[in-house]
Amino acid sequence: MTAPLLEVRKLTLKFGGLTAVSEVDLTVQEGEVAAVIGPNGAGKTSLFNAITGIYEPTSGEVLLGGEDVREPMTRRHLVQQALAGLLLGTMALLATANIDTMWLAVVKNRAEPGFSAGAMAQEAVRYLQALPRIEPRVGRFFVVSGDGKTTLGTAKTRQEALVLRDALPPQPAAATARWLRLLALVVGTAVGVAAARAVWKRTRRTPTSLARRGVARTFQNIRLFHNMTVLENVLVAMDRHLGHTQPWTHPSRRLDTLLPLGLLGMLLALVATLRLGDPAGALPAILLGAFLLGGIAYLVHIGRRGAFSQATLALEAAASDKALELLTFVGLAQNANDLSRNLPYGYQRRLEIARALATQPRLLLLDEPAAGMNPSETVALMHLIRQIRDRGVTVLLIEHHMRVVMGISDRITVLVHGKRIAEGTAEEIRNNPSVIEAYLGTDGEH
Amino acid sequence: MLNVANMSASYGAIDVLKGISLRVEEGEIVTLIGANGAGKTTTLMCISGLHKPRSGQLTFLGQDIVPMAPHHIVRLGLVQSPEGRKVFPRMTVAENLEMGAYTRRDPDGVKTDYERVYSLFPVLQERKTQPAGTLSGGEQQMLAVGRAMMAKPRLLLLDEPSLGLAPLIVARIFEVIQTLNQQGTTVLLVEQNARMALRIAHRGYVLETGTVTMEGTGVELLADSRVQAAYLGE
Amino acid sequence: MAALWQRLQKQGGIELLIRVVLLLYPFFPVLDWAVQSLTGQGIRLDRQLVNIFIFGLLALALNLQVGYAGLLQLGIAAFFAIGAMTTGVLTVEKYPFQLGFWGAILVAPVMAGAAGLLLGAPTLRLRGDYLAIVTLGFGEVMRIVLLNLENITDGPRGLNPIAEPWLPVFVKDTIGAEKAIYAFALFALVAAVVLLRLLERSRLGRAFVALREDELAAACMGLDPARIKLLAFAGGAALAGLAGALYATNLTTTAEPNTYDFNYSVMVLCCLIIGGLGSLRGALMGALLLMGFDNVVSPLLTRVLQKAIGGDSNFVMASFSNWRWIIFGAALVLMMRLRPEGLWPSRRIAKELHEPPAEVA
Amino acid sequence: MLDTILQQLIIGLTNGMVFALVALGYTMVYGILEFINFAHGDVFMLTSFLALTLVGLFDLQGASGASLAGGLCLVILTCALFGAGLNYVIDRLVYKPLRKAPKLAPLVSAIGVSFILQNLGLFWGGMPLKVFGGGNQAAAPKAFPDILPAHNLLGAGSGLTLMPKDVLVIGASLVVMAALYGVVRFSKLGKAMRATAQDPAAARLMGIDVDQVIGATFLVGGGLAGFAAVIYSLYINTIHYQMGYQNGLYAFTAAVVGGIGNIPGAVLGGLLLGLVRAYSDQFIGAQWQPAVLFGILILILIFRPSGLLGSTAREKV
Repeated sequence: MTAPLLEVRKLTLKFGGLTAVSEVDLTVQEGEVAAVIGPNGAGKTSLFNAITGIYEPTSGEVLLGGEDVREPMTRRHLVQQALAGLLLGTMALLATANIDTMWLAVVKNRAEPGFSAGAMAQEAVRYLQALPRIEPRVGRFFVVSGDGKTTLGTAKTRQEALVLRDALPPQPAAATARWLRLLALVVGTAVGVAAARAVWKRTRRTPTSLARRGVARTFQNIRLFHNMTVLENVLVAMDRHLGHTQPWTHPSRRLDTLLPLGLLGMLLALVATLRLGDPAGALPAILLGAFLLGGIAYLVHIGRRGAFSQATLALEAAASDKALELLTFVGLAQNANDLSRNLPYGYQRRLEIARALATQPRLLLLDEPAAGMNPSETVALMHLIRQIRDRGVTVLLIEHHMRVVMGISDRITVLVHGKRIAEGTAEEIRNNPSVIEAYLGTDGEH
Repeated sequence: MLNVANMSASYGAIDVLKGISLRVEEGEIVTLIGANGAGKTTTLMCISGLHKPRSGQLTFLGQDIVPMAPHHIVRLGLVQSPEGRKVFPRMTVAENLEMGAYTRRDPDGVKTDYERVYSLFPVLQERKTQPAGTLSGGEQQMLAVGRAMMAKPRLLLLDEPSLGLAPLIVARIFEVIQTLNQQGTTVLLVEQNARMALRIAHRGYVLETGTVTMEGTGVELLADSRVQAAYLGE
Repeated sequence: MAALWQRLQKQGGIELLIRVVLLLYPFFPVLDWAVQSLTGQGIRLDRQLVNIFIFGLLALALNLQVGYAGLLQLGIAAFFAIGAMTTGVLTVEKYPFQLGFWGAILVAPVMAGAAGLLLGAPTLRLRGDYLAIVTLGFGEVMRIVLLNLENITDGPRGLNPIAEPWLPVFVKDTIGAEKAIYAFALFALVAAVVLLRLLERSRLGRAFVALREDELAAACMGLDPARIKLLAFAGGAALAGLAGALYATNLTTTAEPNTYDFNYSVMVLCCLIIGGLGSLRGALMGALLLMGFDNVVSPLLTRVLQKAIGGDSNFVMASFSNWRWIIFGAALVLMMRLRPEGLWPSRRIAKELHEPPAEVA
Repeated sequence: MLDTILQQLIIGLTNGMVFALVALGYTMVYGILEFINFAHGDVFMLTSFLALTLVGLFDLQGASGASLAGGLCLVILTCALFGAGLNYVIDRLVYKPLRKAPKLAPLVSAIGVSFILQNLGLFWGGMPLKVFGGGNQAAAPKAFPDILPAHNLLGAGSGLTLMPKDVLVIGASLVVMAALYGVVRFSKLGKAMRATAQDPAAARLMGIDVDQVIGATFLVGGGLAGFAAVIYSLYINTIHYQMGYQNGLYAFTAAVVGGIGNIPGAVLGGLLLGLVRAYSDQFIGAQWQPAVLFGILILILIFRPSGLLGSTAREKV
């Protein structure tokens, strides 16, 4: 048997001293509609937030298709962490070694005889090892001890200073400086790696990474992009599937504005040069004038037309078609160009569903989709959820509306006070005595 | 006592309340039930002055409270215990209760009210010096109700007191509400748990997408087939 | 008068005027050149204009970070300084690199962008106002570091002389280095405007809007907020680095590190706020307004003030340039109170700023 | 070596006290309004100019005994009141109308106010008063007279120096902080402040006039900044119209390191920063001071984003 699409194992969420979710297990099989029900504040939304990577669970696991949803440590992360360590280590080294005098001993020293990268590198290594160095100052070359504290001699030219330096006996005083630099390098590297690891740990499970693994959701208190149009809302969610193109490569077709302006530039430059009585300068002036005006005209042109490459335009067009298809699916096609904030409440809920579907999810989490809907809208919603399932998307929903839950769910989990108290089909749940007592109501009005 | 007439409210462009009317008489328990997003919490926010209605009248004891700041409204004796408890997590239980009595100027009365709260909720006395954030959900809800009681309310607004609580604790809270009512506090109760709420309420209103669709006594509403279908899980 | 103004505005007269002025820009050096050859006296307008172009470029860089990506950045001067310093180190005669103008122009943005990347990578995940303080601190650190690394940056003296723009000999002989920097700055500015406009309309632009509106929802849709913000941050830093390189070249020195202080950063922010956050023409107009104030209005008013006060011209309040921070400060306060979207806003951002904080309970 | 370490401890503690006092103003405002009051450092700066003016007016330089003590108390009192009043007025005029605006608006306004105050400091320093050197060099740093007796309390021969002003800074700061702690912990207003910071909406429902509480917070924060300004000026002996910005930056860093919104955190952060600053000046070099402090800020934010004593807040979804 294949692994279930979503498996939550012993998930616990604590905020401060309060336990919102306590050791909850939840399994959702591919292709079903599952529901989580329970009184308000039972931890349902917290559970959703943990599944979608918004909250980091206190303990427990979330598996998607049998795999832990946390990003594993890959080579890329290792390289990143190593780089961060190297960077901070180098910075610490340069700070303790005093990059300012290092520059004096390496770059300024080398400036006079001419630039040689190899020699500079050699000089830099010597400096970092705290060996005696040469510093050019006020017209003379000073030979300075490795820790920079004592002057060991001076010379008029660099060559003489070199001879002086190489004749020196070993300098034991520099040992401390060397050790200090090594220490700085090691500590810096360690802190850098630790910092990178800390950041990585915090970002192993993010809403982004979960969305990219095929988990999409809607929100209890609708969170649309209110100042974007309905279509744009959907397009944002499709972003990841648009493929990679450069947004500003130009089809380089229309040169209509470019030519006349380039010509105008040439003409003006020509007139100017002739008026000045220097015909010899005419050619460069013309060239420059043409370049300037033509170039600017070209830029203005692409800026005005929005010069995206054919490939990009095609992609955008395809995406728009796809988005419109989704909008038609949820019944909002006629509102595609309205601002989403101006949509009525029920439409906003449906737009949220369309937006979530646009990320091409395997699992769709709906947080109280029927909230605030009237009975006929609710019926339409149930129909829509069934259609979504038929498209091959597994649905997990939180809902209070019992008719919706009982009508469409293949499996229901009941959460009360952060704990799972029951799981089963609608029929089983309806007749489960503990569910009736804790949530549906105890007495016999029915 | 409290009269809400034709009140509308919105967040930005979204209309949440579309002209609701309701009233609460002295000594009653009135409940407001409805689905999530129907506008129940917004109604309470408007009454206690946290959100200003776009139109409509709000009078409490004959005074127009629409232009009043929340702290003035509290001084009139209209006190709300908010949804999700909202106790001050890093203050102790005793300090939380003290905050409830913030507007009061009668130290003796406050002292007797402490006694009253502690006798109703003995667990709060045990946890007096503990930060409220470390209490369990049920204890926090008791603290929230107790805190509201400290303000000596004439009308107590309770927003979802059963939210996220185990059934036994919910039963306890509802008991307390009834006790309070018998001791002379009028209560406006907003609830998801419609059955419990209607059972203790004298009258009830049903709110759907920003409008009052039904009203009647608790018993009437409990027996209504539409209410049963929509809110009682049948 | 007011009626005329209104009518002009309605018919897009202002727009037209702005466009005409913009179209004239490429001709200023030619004009100056012509006037000078004819009358023997230059009008020297181009020098001021180069500064405006560079400042405009800087404003666009900050706009990319603050306006598009919504990152409150208070240390743009640091990246500007990195650009200028890189240009200095890579071109002055006393160092062995001597890459010349074109080399520096290529390397400076890379260095500044890398600095942006390094600063942004660990900090962009922070809350917005923490980022403000981190960038502010970075600006301060950069200034002090540049002052202290005296062997490298020449401290308060600044590195100079910085190489003139290298041009083919025959072009150089004709138009001179000054005009070349004018041409290049103008070109860079137009190019930046065009690229940013394209960016606005591209997928990335859409992602920026989504991120500003609701970061969490955007993340749940698979956008990577950290990455997108980092892109904007590093891009803005690189653009600021380019502006810095041009600035140093135009000035022929890297200037005193104290030039690149917090006040400078805030001045750039000021011109975005006045012009309109997220709006390209707003940024440009803001730059024009501020530079105009500093270079034209301020000296003029100082003269008037001193005439009015008479005698003691040493008195602080007699020099109008001493009033500039009161004026900028008041401008920021008043703009936030009366017209938070700026004078020439982008339509979308104006709407975002006028929306009451969401959070429907 | 031990002497150096102990000496730096004294310097670090005194500096840290000043940071902590200013940081408290930042942290209290942030705790309630969640915005960085950029102008706070400049309230501090402007008050130090008032202190210098008053020292000149009362002719405290060279005074001793009772007249010095009395004069000093008067200066401190006036300055604390001035700082409090100024902060309060700024809040009412500038920030209050922006309470419901997007977060950027008060922040940018605060930067604007900061610049206005800085410019006012420039003008103030240009006033033709003797203490300002006649006012010819408005932008130059001003010498603040060393009015406290300058002798080593540990005896002239000791390797350590502990001056009366060190004792004054540490002692007075401790008294003020203890008083603040008492007020916030036990008074009705203090409790209202904490309640408002933890949950403004719930505080409103309790009948707390949140606007009044915010005003009181600005008053207290400004008073602390005013007090800190006198202490700082007496200790450092130089004031400058741009010092508010840098000290404000350090103080804010201290507040963030300690956990913003957290009052003991601000004190802890201030002391920590003061000590780090003192030791880094001694062992790394004063020119690297901002870089070191800034590096610490970034590291703390990476490893503990909510500061040393801060609690993690979660976004409600």
